[in-house]
Amino acid sequence: MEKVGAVMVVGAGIGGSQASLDLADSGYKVYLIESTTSIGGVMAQLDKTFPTNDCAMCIVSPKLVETGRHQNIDLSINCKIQEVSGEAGNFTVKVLKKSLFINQDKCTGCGVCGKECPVEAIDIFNEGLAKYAATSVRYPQAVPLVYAINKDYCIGCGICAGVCKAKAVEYDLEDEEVDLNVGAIILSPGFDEYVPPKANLYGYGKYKNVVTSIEFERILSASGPYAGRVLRPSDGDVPEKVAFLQCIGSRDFSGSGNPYCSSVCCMYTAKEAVIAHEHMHQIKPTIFSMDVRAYGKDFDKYIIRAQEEYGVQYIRSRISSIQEVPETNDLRIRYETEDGKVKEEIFQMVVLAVGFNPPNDAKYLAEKFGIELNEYNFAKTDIFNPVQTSKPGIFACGAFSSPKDIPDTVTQASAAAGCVNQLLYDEKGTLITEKSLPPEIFVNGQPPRIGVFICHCGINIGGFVDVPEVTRYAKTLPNVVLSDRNLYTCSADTQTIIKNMVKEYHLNRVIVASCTPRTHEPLFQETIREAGLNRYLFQMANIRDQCSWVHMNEPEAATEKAKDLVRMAVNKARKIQPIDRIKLSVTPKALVVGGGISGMAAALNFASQEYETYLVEKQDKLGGFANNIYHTLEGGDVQAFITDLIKKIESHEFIHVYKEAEIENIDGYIGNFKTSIIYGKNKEKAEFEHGVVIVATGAKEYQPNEYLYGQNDLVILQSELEKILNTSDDIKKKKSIVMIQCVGSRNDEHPYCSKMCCAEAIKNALLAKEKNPDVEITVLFRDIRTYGFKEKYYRKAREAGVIFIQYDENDPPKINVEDSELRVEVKTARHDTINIKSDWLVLSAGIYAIREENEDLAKMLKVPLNDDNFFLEAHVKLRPVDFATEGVFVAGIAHCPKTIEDSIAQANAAVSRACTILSKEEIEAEGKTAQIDMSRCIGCGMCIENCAYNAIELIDDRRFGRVAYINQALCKGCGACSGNCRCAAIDILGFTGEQIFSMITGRVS
Amino acid sequence: MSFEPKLLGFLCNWCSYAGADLAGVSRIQYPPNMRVIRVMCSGRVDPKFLIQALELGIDGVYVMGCHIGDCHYLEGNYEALRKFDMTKKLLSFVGLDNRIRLDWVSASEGVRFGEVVSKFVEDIRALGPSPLSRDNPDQELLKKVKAINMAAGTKRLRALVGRQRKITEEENVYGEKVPEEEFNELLDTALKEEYDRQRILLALARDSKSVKDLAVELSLEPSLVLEHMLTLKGRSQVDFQEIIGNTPLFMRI
Amino acid sequence: MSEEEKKEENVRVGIFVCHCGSNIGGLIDCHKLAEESKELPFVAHAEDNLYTCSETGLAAIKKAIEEHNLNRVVVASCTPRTHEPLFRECISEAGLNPYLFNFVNIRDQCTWVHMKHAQEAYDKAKDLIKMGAAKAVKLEPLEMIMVNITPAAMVIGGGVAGMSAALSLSRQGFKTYLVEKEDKLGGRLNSLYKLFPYDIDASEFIGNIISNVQNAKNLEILTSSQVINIEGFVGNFEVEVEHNGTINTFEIGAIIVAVGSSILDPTGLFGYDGNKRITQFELESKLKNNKINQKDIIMIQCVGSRIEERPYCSSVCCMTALKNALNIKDQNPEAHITILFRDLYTPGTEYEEYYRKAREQGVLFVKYDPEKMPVIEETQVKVFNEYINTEMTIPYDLLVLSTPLVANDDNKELAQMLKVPLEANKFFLEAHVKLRPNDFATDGVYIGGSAKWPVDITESISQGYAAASRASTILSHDTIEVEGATSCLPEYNKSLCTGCEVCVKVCPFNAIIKNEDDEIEIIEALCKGCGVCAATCTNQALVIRHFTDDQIMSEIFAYGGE
Amino acid sequence: MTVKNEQEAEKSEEWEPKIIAFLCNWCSYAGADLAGVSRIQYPPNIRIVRVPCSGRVNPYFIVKSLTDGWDGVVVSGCHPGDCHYLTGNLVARRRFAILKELLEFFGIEPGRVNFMWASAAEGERFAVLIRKATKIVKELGPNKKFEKKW
Repeated sequence: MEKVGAVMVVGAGIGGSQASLDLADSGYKVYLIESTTSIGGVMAQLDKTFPTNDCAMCIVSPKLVETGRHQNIDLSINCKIQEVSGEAGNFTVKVLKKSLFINQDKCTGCGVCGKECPVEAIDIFNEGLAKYAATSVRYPQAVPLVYAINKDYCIGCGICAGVCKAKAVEYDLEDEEVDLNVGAIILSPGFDEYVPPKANLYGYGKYKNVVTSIEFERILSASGPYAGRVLRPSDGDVPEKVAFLQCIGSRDFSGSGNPYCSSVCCMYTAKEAVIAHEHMHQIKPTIFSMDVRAYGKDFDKYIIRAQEEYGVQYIRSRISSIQEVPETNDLRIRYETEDGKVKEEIFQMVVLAVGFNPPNDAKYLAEKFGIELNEYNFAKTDIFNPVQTSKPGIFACGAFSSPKDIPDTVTQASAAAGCVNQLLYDEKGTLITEKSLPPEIFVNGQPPRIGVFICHCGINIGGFVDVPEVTRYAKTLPNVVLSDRNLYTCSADTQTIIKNMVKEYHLNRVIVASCTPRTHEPLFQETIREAGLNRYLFQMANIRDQCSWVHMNEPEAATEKAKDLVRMAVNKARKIQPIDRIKLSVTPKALVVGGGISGMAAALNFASQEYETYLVEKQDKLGGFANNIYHTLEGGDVQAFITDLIKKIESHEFIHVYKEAEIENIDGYIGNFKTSIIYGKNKEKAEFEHGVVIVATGAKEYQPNEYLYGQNDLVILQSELEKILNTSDDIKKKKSIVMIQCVGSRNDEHPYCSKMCCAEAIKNALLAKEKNPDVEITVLFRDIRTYGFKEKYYRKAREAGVIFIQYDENDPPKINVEDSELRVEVKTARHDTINIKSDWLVLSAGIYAIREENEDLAKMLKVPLNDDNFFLEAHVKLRPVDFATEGVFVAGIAHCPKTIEDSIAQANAAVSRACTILSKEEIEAEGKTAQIDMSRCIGCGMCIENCAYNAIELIDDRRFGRVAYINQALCKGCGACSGNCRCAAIDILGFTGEQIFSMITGRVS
Repeated sequence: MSFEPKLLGFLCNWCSYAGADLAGVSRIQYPPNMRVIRVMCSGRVDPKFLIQALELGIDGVYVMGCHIGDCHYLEGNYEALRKFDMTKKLLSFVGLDNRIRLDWVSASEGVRFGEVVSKFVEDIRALGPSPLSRDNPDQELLKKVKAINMAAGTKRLRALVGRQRKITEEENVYGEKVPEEEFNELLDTALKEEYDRQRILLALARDSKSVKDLAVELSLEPSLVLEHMLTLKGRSQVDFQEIIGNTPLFMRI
Repeated sequence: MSEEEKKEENVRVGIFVCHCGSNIGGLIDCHKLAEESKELPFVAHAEDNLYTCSETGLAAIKKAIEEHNLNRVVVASCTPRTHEPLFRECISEAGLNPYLFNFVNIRDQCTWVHMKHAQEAYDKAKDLIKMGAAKAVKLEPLEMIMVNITPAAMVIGGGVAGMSAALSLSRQGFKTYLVEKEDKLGGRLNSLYKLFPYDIDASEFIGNIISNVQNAKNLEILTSSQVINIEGFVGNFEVEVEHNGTINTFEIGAIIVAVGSSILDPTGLFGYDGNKRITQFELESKLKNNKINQKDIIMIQCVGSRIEERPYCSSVCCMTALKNALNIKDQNPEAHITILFRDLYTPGTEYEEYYRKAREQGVLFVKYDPEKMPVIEETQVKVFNEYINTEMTIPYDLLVLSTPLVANDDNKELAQMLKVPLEANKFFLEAHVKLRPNDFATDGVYIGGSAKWPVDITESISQGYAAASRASTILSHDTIEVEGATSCLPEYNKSLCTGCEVCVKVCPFNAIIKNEDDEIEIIEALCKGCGVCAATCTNQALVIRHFTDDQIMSEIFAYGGE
Repeated sequence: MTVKNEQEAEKSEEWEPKIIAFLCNWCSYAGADLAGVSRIQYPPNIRIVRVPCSGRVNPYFIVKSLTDGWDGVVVSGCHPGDCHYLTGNLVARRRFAILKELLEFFGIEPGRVNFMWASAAEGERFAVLIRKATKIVKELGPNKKFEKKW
């Protein structure tokens, strides 16, 4: 069967969007299919994200806009999958595009229809906290910004069609069925949150002030119904004491909930508590939790900050009841404290941290796509490749395969894209078309001839701003040769008008005064480019979002403002010049640093796409730390897996393996790196050029000096125990084993959680019990962090008789040696002291990154490390495998502690990100970059300090001596360098000082 | 002296006004309590006319039009019926719904005109003076009626009642007929909501108040007040002002 | 509203209270009324007259207008329904716009009906004058609207109704276009055999009419032609007609719809096969072409009519069955004919006579019960005879089904073009069942023949003439005057209008449209001024002239007190 | 505007300040858009100049605005930590802290120059901050320290 260079992505949340962007950037045609009417999924509903408290909308919306307008992405909303046939490489999917009753091509998203709709329906995006019209858009920044009629609520009164100036409402618009031919499919339908049943002990649905966490998220949101004020639904008061209850519908083996851990609730609850307090300082949050599972990068630090800086109180308890106090609508919570006392406390509001369910249509999707689900109805995935479903050619990413947070979702999305690359690499670029454009008209040196197009936007602008007056005014401004107005400047026919006008009036600058450049600038830039003008000879004046809409009651002042804005745009337009985007050639080869599992997975992926790959390993043997691991908790045979992997790597024609190697130097930048290494026993030298770098250097197991490790042979590490269990029968002679968790983790020196140790301990405990059912195993822990489906093994271990005792970090277990016997003394939560005789004391040692080892590489690559010496990615949430420095990516434990399958996913993700570069012969750099006037530069180096992208360095220039040099390939054009340049030597193309001054001054009377 | 009701009548030009004239020509005697405003069609009678009249303390308002099917303007009286029903529903919130009445009187029904007017006078007399009568209007009630008056002017209610007949009796834009009960349910909800919202706006006319204050003042569920407040905020009619202690105050814009 | 106030400052109202002999003055003190009226706001003059409608009274009004510089006039007397035109003309002669007049009815609705309550009647009259004066203050001058009439008519449908209408109009001298879908005129009649009740030969009859039409002056026949678009309004329609792929546009003053009806396809009913079991219509063709040889003939009435799906009586089938039965008997006296019926509809003496004749000739009538439908077998019909309460078995070799006339499939399209309504069975719906049987609510569009309802030839012809007569009432004028008190969207309210089109949909006269500039526009020629739109307008932007919200509110306030 | 008119304008209570606002493209500009989409009303005194990042705002832009006669200046960027360019707003924050002291030293009322953070989701906050800034500048009265250039 012939392979097809197109990919279908089902579900356009953050995962689906990321996968689509990766693939589209790598030269595949992408069909992005979304069931709701806008993309962005749950992330768009969030206020802030942990652990950085980033504003969710700020970081997600540029990504969504990019997804919405990418020329290789064909986005369809309001869709349903009907039928799937074919196999890996060539699938045919029948998709039902349900009618929106509003013509997507005509709708300008102005929202008048929603405003005039007499029907009020429940606002689902705001979780029912507010009301919405039957004609609506999910949220104001939605992509695509088109309204849809919800036929369930619509009474067919016809008012929306009447008020729509764009004539976009079409009640006879019918559902449409299309067959899409794709080579691979990525499923990213996300999750649905657990909804507490009506009669529940938490009073949800009964008491108004009991809300779910996702509802609370909307309450927190600045764009939510309460505009970011934290108010309780019963009476709109600010709740002083807010209780957060963890594990609602999670880790629930008896009730209506799910047995697994939903992985993210501990963190989002901490975030919600922190943000609530940040929004309203009078709020005092209390979190009732079982184990606090802050296992991710920088998560534990966040919990500590929540407690110390924001006064969030943690109580380790599952509450026993909630009662409403009728007069006040407050809530009385009864709970048992750790030391067994029953307490009662009054709260003004209660937030239920609800867990993740598989998506409601999981079974439907599984049936249609012919994939298997796991025991919890999430997508079943390969044990070592968490994005591979049971059917070849179909991949899953994000919460569809297991509950996970945003960075893990984004990583998996890229990983899925990486796997698609492996499958379809030779069909890359076959289904995308490049537009042919006329040559650019040469305008340098010619006097500006400006055309101004002013948009009525139906009544959105024209209703409040006197558009004819502004048009007349614009005509009087210097260099303006044409001033015209349109009902909708963005409509297709107006684009033709603009093109004709450019020709007729010989325009060489075009201004559109209408909505916001954030959504519409690319459209108009494309138009003038088609008319032969350079894209940058365009300016936009925002007279709608920032003028007519916000000054509806002052039409005269709004008109004045619109005139000013147009004038400022004209002033700037007179100063703008064409900008040529720099093109850089790309060396289609990759360097992978580190030959552990992550590095090998990445190298193999590159190589199978026929990219020449250099794999550099410090040791004399590939495999890294995985060489010490025998099985995963879930039972995967690690040894067999890596043996096979090593064999493939070493025999692959496109992979060059360098062992016992050390990197001497890395030079260059994205697409054009040059690396020299010394390798092998004989210290040979090698040098090669490559386009991208993947950092997969891993980390080390902590070598404890506490708990008598190294002093007493009976004290061993988990990895040592694992080896013993797997290679001998020594366990059969033992009566009692004690394990201590968090050795070298979550302390002052290493404040993070090493993530794997809990699973490791339980894995070994279960194996020990299997081999010797009589052995008594006691695990001393702080929190058991068997997140996700690993919870099952925690329960299994308890059922197998493993004893779990919590200890206090401030009062750790004591080890006494009596008669060469180990005795472990530990204080329980109820303040009893227990003494356990132990044949082996097994320490769960954490994972350490060593600064000395990582620092050199970080410096060579100009990438940062975090406080814990792990590599720091570009953005914690949305760019988890990228570095701020382009062309460099991170995978595996070098980034932070993670499991084998997560490491493999990240490796594939890194490859996918890298392929967006390698797949192109040349890449276009941003045009609006910083420029340096070397004659003015004094070489002070201030700019270098301020550049977040390491785009600036000092060079010795033949004429000017030591001056700053800006690498155009790396510069993003933020302008931080320019703002601080004491000698005004740096300017930003597109935002030059001259241009901005022209806007500040040049006011005419 | 017995109470003499002060009544107002809206008569359509073609049937009821002619009927009233016929009563005169035939010297039919009926009580002189009602003053007449001539309109071309009963469909012209805006709900606001009736509410405004009651707000001014008039004891009763009569709307008369041609019999169904006889309308000089074909369908005007069907529309009148819908608007009247809505007005009645709105007024039922304050128990004034029995002070308005709709009847069909043809040009030939002079006798009947006299009869129905007499009956109306009697009925209103039995009800007693309007609680809003000029001498001593019930201020609380007056506020509520003002809210009703404002509600009748909201575009949401006007849009619903304006389209009600066509989409329940003929077809909506999808060529479907919306069942009468379904529509009424929707309309009833809208009536109550808009009434409550206008009351909130009125209560905020002078100074800003909290949700709880408003709930007590208007005897509404605080959660409902909050919900309305959000809708009004969406319509740019109210806004948050400040938070006193833990209680946010809302103001009218 | 400072402009408004300024305007009001100059308002000078004159009030004239009529004694109407003793009709008013006999009960209440008109002089006192007039005197007290002087206290009302903006009233510059008030007087009482014995008969305001008399020459003296009218002269007094004119004089007062001049002397007191009045610009609003209120007459309190009888009823506007009879006397308003008179007073309007009067003030018009005195140089005032006729709409600056307001009438207060203190006789028919006051003194005459409260004869035993003089004081109360006085109070009522006083209130009414106060209200009338308050409205008068707010009155504004209006112009009557003149609409030019194109003296041409178009008749859609070249059947007997359409041809009758076209002939009638063209003979009156109006340019008339007759549009027929088929390639020849005549419609349904072309396939009939004889016509009841006088057994006239159908082709001869229709041939005469067609030749009259073809020879008529002023009459243009457009066969194989179809109306594809209609724009405009009374007196000024633009009709696009397609003929063999070319489109011609006609300027038309009035349109007559005479598109006729169709015959129900009875497939699936009573074993219809078009051969042994046929429709009356097919029988008619057979009769026309050759003799009917079959001996045992059964006719079944009400096939597909008077049922739940099609609840109406098609009104012509009984007569057709009788006619055809007699025709068969004529051709073949040996034939046994049985008519299975539910109720026989033979109104009028002539038709009833026809029924008697059929019975005399031996046609057998069997009444069946719709609950116990006749069962059709290969060669016989089993039917439960209600009268004798037994099941009968009747043999047949020809079964004839009396199927009803049904509305044409394309009626909906035409109705949308004309903006006229259809009734539940998709026939055209006239303006008023009793009083305006051949009008539509839309001015300038008329209806005749079975496009409205199944009718026979006689009725079709008279309806065709009727429609033509109604059309000529428009066409015979160069211009028509349309009521000035129409709805409007004043300039100052334009910003209020959201364009929701609720008014467009609520207007019974289709007088409100969204124009090319996407703005609400009232076609004043079509507006009757009922005011439903203003009472409906979601943003209270529409104003109904002469009955504005402001004017009515001022009346309410004048009565209720500010 | 002639001098006389100007004086009259100052005297009258109708005087409205003209404020120039430099908004970063990714957060504050988007926040201002959201205020628009949500129809949140604020005074029409500001004129917005879009810059890629608050870090782009050279202190000289602010000085130039004041010397050119704008009555007030607003600079708004992403919240610290949210910068699209990673650290641009932190650079800006440090820079403006110094600038503010410097302006005060020059005798310019501190209220004329307002630095603020508004995210893409904070349409309402944006409006509130603009209201506040407009009020402050309005109370300060016209910027008379510098000769008007127009």
